[in-house]
Amino acid sequence: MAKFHSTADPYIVSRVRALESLLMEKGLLEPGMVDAVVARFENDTGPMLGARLVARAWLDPEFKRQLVTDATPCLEAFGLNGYDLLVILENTPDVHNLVVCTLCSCYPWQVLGLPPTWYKSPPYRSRAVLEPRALLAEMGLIVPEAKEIRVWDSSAELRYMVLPERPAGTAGWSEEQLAALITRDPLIGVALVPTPAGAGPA
Amino acid sequence: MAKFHSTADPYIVSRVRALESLLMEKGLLEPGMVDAVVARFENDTGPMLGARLVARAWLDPEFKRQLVTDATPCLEAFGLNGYDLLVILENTPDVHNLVVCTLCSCYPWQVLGLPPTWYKSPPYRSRAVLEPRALLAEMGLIVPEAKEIRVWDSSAELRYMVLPERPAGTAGWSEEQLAALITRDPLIGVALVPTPAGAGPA
Amino acid sequence: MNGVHDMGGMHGFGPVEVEQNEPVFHWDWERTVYAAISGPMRRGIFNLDAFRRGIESMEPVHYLRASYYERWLETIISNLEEQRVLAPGELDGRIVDLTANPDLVVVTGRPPAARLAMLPGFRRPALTPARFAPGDAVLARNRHTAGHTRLPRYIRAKRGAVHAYRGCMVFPDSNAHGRGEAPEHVYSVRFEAAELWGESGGRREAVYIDLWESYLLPAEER
Amino acid sequence: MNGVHDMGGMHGFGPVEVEQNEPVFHWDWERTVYAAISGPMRRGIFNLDAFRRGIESMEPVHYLRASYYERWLETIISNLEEQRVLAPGELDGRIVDLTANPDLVVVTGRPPAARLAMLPGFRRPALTPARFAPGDAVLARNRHTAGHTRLPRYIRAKRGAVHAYRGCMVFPDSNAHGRGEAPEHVYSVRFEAAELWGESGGRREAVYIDLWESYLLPAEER
Repeated sequence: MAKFHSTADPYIVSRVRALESLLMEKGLLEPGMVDAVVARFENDTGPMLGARLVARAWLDPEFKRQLVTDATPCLEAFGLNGYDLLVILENTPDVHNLVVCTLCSCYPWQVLGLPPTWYKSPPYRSRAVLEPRALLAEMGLIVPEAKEIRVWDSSAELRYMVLPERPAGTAGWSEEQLAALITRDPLIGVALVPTPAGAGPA
Repeated sequence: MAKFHSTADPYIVSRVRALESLLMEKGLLEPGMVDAVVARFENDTGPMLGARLVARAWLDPEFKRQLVTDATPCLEAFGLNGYDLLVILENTPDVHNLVVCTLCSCYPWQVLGLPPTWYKSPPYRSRAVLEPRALLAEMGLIVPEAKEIRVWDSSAELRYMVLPERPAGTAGWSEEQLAALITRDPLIGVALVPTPAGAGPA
Repeated sequence: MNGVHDMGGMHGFGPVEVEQNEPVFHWDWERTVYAAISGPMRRGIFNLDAFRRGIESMEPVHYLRASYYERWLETIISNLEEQRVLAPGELDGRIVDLTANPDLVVVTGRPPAARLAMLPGFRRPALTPARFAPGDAVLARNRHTAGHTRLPRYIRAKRGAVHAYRGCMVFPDSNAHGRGEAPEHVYSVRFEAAELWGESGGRREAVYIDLWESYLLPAEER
Repeated sequence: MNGVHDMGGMHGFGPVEVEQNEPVFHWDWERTVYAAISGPMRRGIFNLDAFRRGIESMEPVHYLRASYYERWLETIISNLEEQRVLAPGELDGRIVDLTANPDLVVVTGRPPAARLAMLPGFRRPALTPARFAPGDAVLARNRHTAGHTRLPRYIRAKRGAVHAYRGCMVFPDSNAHGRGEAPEHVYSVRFEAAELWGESGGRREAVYIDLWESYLLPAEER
């Protein structure tokens, strides 16, 4: 894992410290700004908003129709105003969607938080477009040959989030219960939302 | 220059020493074999044979015709027997030839000796096929826009050597005199054979 | 730029390695770097496209060895130096000063005047009608610029079909080099795996990618 | 294999740096590595295509950082280990032994029996007639194998014209993987720069490259 991993290399740390002090001196970074800027990711680390959008879409057909057509009003319903670059990709029995950014690491952080390191790593970026089925199998998701895989390469400022299929065993669940079941990986397209332990058929 | 350069890294040296001793133990390397194998390159480091082929071709039209058609008999005239993979590329007033190997570093060492480091480096390998004219200009050779550049990417076992144009100021020169004027770079295609200092018009 | 950052379709990087329970940041310096872009960007010192250009311009081995936030650090520094907000040697000088005196007190300065009146967001009014419509067959241009581009190599000279119109947006190939926003229509284009990868492409697989209008030609032209 | 070794057309590696009066070898260990391939190759332990495959299989950063003869060293070791001529850990063990005892006396052993009756050279008799002739319009296949190939990315799916027939030769894509020599006809094919690089290609520039028959299709097919 070390290969693509972060480091506390003293040279890097010294450069960052020097840069920070110069930016403050030049009025480009204010005291307390680092904590303020990163607070939302550190306090709200998971794909909270994404999970809530999906949970509501599973329960409310009209919300879902709106979400996959134009997500902007749906985001406003959850307090994220004026963001018109999110595109929701609906998984179906025939289509599985997968999100990548081959050129850098674009990611829908507005709804999923900051991306995990593997999403930003050369193995994921290089292979997702060339051999998505093999890559997903390696990551634990077998997509049947009969199902189409659509890979979305985030080359512009549009951001993509997958609307996964609702798992069996969740009939009658509330929006909050459903949202708690939804983790990050299915919203990128590298996993399914799991059927709850002990659930019978839907 | 350090970027693509050789190294005496102690770890590498220790691996080579261990490999050498294991190969000797297994009968795959004999004492004295290293000196014997590299002797020809260390004692005959320049593009000796290439220079002699070119000098003779400049003086003997029939030899040149044979050289550019099928170099094998010409090589035999200089003691290299049975090598039938060399192709000679004739520069003309209309065509300039350039040799590269983008995938590794294939090189006509039978006639030019071992390749220089720059030939094996990423800058040369990457740029020769995409922007040969700019690359050659950087290396000091301006190829006029009107002249076609043919880049030969040595992807198979064929090996390529350029037959450069004979410079002005060499009328009446002997084969030995001409051969001494011919250095490695014009035979790769990254330079011209220079007009001798003090020479008048041909 | 045909750089090592343009990774779509490469082999050889090995398996995807997942860190369980990964923290948002691994080190304090990563938090600082994350926050350091916002001041310069809000003041118009560099834009997001120039930020990406700076990352792509890293020496290839450095790029591949660097962690994600190391790349951010490099491009922040190189962009600030390009824009003369950092003088040559200023950063190294400060490293020396801080090493000699770790408790060096930094006086917080007043922000510089904004350089450019940067418009918010990426959408811009369209000045020309869109050339393509959903369903149109298109051919991605075979263009190998040494500058910044968002047209990856694996898409070039391939045929696809317009899936959706995305709006008119700032053009990175221009904006990254300080040559203006030059907005263009953007389209989501679908490319079949068999078109991109030939016999190596999977069955029932396709890539969707957002491409600016000048990256595209009608499929008839070639 | 779409690896970092496949460099044709890449940007970002900087200018060509020429070392004046470069020696044939810079260090003694390079001489040893140069000579070390001949014994194993003559005994059929690995062939030139497997040798190249071993280099291409290096981790990308390692490949880019390594000097030319470091790459040779890596592929010699990995090929000898693949072929069980070196046991797992044997090389590291010898490093330890030599560190402990630099004057370790090595007994020269007897050469092993040849593994394969390797035929000399690369040319082989043709079993089928050549499919193409000089002047034929051809299309390079768009094939992205994870294995060894001598069809570089920048040529794939491009149209060219056969310049010359080169003979029937051992096929690297097979031979590199121990799947036999599977000889094929080889052709020198000319590709115009405008075909390879579109508008970025130079005028009056062309690339000639030697391609095996199965890399090519008649230009009509697509």
